[in-house]
Amino acid sequence: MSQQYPALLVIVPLLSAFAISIAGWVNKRLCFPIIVTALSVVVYASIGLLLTVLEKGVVIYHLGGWPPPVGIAYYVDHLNGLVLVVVASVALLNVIAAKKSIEQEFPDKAGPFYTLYILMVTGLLGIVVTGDAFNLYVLLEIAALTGYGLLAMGEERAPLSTLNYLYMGTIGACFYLLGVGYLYIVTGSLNMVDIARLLPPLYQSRAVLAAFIICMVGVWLKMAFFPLHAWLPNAYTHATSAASSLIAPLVTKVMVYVMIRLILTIFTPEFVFATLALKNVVVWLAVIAIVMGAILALAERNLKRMLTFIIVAEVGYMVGGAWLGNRAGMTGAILHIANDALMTLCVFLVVGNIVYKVKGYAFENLQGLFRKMPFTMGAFVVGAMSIIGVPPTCGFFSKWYLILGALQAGHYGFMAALIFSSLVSVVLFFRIFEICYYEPFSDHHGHDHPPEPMDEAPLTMVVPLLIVAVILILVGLYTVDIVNHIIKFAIPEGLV
Amino acid sequence: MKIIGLIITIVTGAFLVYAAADFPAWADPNSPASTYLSPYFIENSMKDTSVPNFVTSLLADYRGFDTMFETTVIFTAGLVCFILLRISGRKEPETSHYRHVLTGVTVTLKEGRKIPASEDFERIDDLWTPPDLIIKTGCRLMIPFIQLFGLYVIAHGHSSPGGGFQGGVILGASIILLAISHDLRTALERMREKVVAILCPVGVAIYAGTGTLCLLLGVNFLDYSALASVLHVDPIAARSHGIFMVEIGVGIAVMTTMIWIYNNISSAGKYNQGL
Amino acid sequence: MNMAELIPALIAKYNYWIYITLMMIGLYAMIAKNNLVKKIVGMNIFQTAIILYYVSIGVKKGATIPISAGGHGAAHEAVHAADYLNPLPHVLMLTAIVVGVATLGVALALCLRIYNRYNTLEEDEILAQIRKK
Amino acid sequence: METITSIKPLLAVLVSLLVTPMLVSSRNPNVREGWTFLAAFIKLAIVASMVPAILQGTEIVYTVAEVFPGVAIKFKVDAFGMLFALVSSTLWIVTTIYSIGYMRGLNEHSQTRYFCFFAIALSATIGVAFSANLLTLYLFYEMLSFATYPLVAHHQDQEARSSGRKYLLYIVGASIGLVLPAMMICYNLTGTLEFSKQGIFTGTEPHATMLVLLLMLVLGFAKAGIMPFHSWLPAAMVAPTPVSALLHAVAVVKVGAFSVLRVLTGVFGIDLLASLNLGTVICYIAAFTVITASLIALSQDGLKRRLAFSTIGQLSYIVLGVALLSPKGVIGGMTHIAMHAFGKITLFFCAGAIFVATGKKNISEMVGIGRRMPVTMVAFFIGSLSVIGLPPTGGFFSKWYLVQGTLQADQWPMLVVLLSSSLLNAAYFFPIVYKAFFCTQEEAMFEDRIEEAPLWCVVPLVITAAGSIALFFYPTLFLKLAELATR
Repeated sequence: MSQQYPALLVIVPLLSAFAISIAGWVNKRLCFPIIVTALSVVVYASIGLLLTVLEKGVVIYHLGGWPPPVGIAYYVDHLNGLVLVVVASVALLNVIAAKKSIEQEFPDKAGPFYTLYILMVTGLLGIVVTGDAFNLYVLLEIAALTGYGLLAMGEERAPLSTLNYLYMGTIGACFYLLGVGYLYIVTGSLNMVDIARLLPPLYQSRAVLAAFIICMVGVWLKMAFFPLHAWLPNAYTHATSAASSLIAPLVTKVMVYVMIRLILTIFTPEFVFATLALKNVVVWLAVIAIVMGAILALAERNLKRMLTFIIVAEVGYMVGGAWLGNRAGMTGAILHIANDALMTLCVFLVVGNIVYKVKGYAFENLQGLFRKMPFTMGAFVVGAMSIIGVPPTCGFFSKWYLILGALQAGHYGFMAALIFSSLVSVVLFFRIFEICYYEPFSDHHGHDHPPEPMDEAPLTMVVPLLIVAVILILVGLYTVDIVNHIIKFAIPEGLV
Repeated sequence: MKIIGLIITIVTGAFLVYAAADFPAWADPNSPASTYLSPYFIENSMKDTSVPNFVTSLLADYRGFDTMFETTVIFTAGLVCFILLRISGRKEPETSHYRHVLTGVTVTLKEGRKIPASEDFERIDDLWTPPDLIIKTGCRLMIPFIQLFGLYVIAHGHSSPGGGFQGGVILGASIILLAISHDLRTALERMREKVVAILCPVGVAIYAGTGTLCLLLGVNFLDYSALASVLHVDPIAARSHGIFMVEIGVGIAVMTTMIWIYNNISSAGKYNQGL
Repeated sequence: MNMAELIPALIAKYNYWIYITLMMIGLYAMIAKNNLVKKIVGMNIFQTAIILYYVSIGVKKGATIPISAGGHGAAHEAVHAADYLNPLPHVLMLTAIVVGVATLGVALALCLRIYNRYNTLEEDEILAQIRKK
Repeated sequence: METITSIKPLLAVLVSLLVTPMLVSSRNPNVREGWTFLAAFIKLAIVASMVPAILQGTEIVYTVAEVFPGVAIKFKVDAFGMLFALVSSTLWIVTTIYSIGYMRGLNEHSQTRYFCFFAIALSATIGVAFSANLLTLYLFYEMLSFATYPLVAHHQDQEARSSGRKYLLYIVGASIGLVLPAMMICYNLTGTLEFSKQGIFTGTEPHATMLVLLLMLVLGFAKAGIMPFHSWLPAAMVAPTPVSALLHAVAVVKVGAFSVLRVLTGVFGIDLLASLNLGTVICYIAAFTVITASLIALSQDGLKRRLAFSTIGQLSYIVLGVALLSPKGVIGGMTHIAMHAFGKITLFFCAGAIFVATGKKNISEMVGIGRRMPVTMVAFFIGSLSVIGLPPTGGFFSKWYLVQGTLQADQWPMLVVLLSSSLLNAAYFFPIVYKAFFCTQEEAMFEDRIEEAPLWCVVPLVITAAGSIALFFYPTLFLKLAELATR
């Protein structure tokens, strides 16, 4: 069975999606067990796959038995092995945590919701696992369409913001498709490794340059890289908590993965960093992204929206790290994919719990939450520390590698931007802690505190959250292993 | 906004034109695209899958995996339209109108009373317009032939343009035509919402299931040659049959999705008489 | 280069000029139009342009549609690649078309939702309504 | 020197961390305080149990996890760390007694939170004391910053919150803005962050780089209150007095000074600093701080604020002593951590006791208070003696060594600074004591009867006062540790 893991990763959730959508019409109570089992299988398969990769090296799976480039092949190396595990486990933890709020927010449409949910996971897993440039586009669209569906089911403004997301997302996907078309017209192939083999003689061709830039712009649109980020905050803010806590951690990170895959596998680092003169331009764009994201987040008076701007800044981290063009920076970017997915999940689950109990996420809704929901807020503190970058939470360690990369590349602007955004996040989060802790406060020594009774979210929501919080610290402590055993091999030797 | 749009458009366009300089000329037989992979498909399609229509073999076998997700995209779209628009658990309006078909007398019932379903009465809404007899009859005549042709297109996809998508769309169009020429309720009587909503995933599941069957038979996903042992034919014919099976699945999925999307959008999820 | 070479060069690649023009029309509509449905129309033009581009890749001089002339009986006789169009772009574009349809459906559904809520599809009016609250 | 691996350092750090759940869960205050005491005593016991080994010149090492190639979260107990750990874990017990008296005396709100973060802060302090490399030190330093924030802002009113913000802004801002990049640069240059006597640098790095790094690291540990990063300290005096006492006279500020000393001795190394002649730079910054702080202290009327500025000055003594780069000076700086701790905590306890008993905060309102609270004021007198550095108190020894250090390094200006600032210290302490006891009847603001603060408050300050005197007669332990650290 183990050689079928790559197929299982996508097939199991796909088939279970159909099962769920049928069960939604027959017997609603079946939906949740099915989705949980399916996702558990996926987690199991992804971990198994990663172990196989660590043990035997790259795993290649020929779909339909056709060897590439004739057929479509799955291509799993250390890079996407890691991302697969992250995606799968985030999806599983989140669906367990989101059960209550899904039932609360749309009791009658739970079945379709779960179907979209797991289809989205299928799409994301497919994007990560595939080795075929066009297949990636199809799965991109699956992830996008399900995402529109999930996001649009939110507040009354959700459809409008989702429609804007749809416009931008479609342009992005189409740009990617066009880029693939350019590659196809010059190479005649669609398989990533095969294209990489055919490209070197064509590095000077305008068409290849155009293909690269168009693909990049498309992917940047999808990952909300700063000038192209306009769709993200509204779309994520107005979505239901169950949807946003799936999409916010995963979609942008998977897009960053696609970008790194484009840089490392299809257009090799030699081309991207040596032939093109874009390196510094993009890193400076990332600097702007980080700074603007931080500043815009400062302007928000609403927790969820503030977090979305933090995501914009974090995207800047990863793009910048990947484009520094040295090993440390790339390591930081890849590590940050995993870490950022986890910490974003953590804080968005917290928002979910708060919305479930308090029915709101504006700052004034947060008063006295430390007494009301101690466990949720405890996890929130861990997540915040991770975003600020305080050891031993994992956020610190990816930031470490990013800064190291900036130093080695001699790019002090990027380093300064990272430091700056950490400082800003300190302000952001302690502003919130003050509200949650000290308000409603009274002016003489706060003696007459109305002691709110503890009113914590249900166990199924709190336990996964605490698990995530613990993972944040464990990942931090085991960073060196992740780097030495996985990421080291994910980056080609050529990149020093 | 217009200015910005203009600038962006011009810049992008100029960039694309600049890039196009290195492209092969139109219809150049020696372009890499035409010389690298496509010869393999053209020359081996018959040998590998015994399907004369290279597009079909490529679509459903060489790149069958893409096509499976393509079908999933369709299903997703239907599902999203449903989940966004369908107004569920909505109670009937206070007054409901019924029209006596023969005399054309309209009866209006209060307090949500109903007339037991009968041939003589048809339920109508406020925005009801008298249907055109010619159109009704004409469509009634055409629909069976349209559906028959749809089935033909699906079945004959192997050796002529066509296949699951095209046939499925035609089949869906026939039902939609019914809904347009009469009204949505009539169409829904022929094809209930639940049937649509269940057939749609079933269609895709047929596709994925075929692939999984191969996987269970010990080869890679979607490697139809494994079906040989089940169908008792040689592997090449087995591929051809496998392609046919998935085409059927595609047909069902596409047809139902078309209907599903139309039902939800045309009635804004109310499932009343529609357009 | 002078006119004598430029003109044939332009003509030889007219398919690219067409797709670029169409694509830019679509892009402009998506950016500059105020009406949500018009934006969707622009989006479709945009996608169609790409489809045209792909299909134009598949064309070959002196080749016919990619269906074996002999039909089922012709399994034995050799097939010459030069005689048939490149089938791959057609397959890819079948996918792209389907994706386009799906996106269109979702976009229209969203528009319906928006219209039911705000009774207009003009973006600025909607934003004005939102700001009022 | 040989090293032994033992988990004791980790336990010493964790014990007060692990007790927090008990504190949160215990409903009855007495049970809660019981847990605190238990943790405090266990901690002291673990720390003390390591003393003999250290005195034999061995080092105790424990590695938790390697997080980067060449850098691990690692504990190393050496003489200097032990000195600091011993002081803070001893004073924690005393302060706990005092806190109970103080908090209950004023029936403060949310005491559970107070004791929890107090415990966390203590583990962070011990963690800093025992950390074996810059990363671990940074980790616990940040932990301490965040753990003390709720204590500083304890009163939750507008003033407390604003000074809490100021506290975070200075401390965290400096550490993330200066220490983190400096640490990264060190790692990028040398590939390691381990503390070692001869420092981590090869000495081949450009002089300018070293100077910048030195300044970033020394100023970055803003808890040391070196100017211009000092003004959080007076602001943080809004905290309840026990907090000021332990955290702002002992734990927090000393952690800052300790970190700076670690940087000077462990990261750069005395010899390198001497060869690059960077010590004098720090000397002058510290000297400036000493004089300025003392002058400002003179003008303060709020007792705690005056103490705060005195603390700023005294901290710079510690830095100054080490920056002299002469053996005696280093010993003086290190022992001053201990001596000043005992002296200054006594003073803070007295301030708190006065506040509990009379509600007075300003010096101008304390004329004749000696008759009302003789014990407290005598203790205050002893404490001030120790801070000024006069026998018969422990403060004398550290001052003595500092002076000898200046001579050894023949830094005459520094000698002048030390002596003049001692005079200033006397100038801002003795008037308080004098006014407290010797004033005419009509000046006296308190009617003539003895009324001390509650026993829980008085006992600790007596203990610490006695401690500072005891340190005059038995200073050997701390001196020996300091000598070991400098050897």
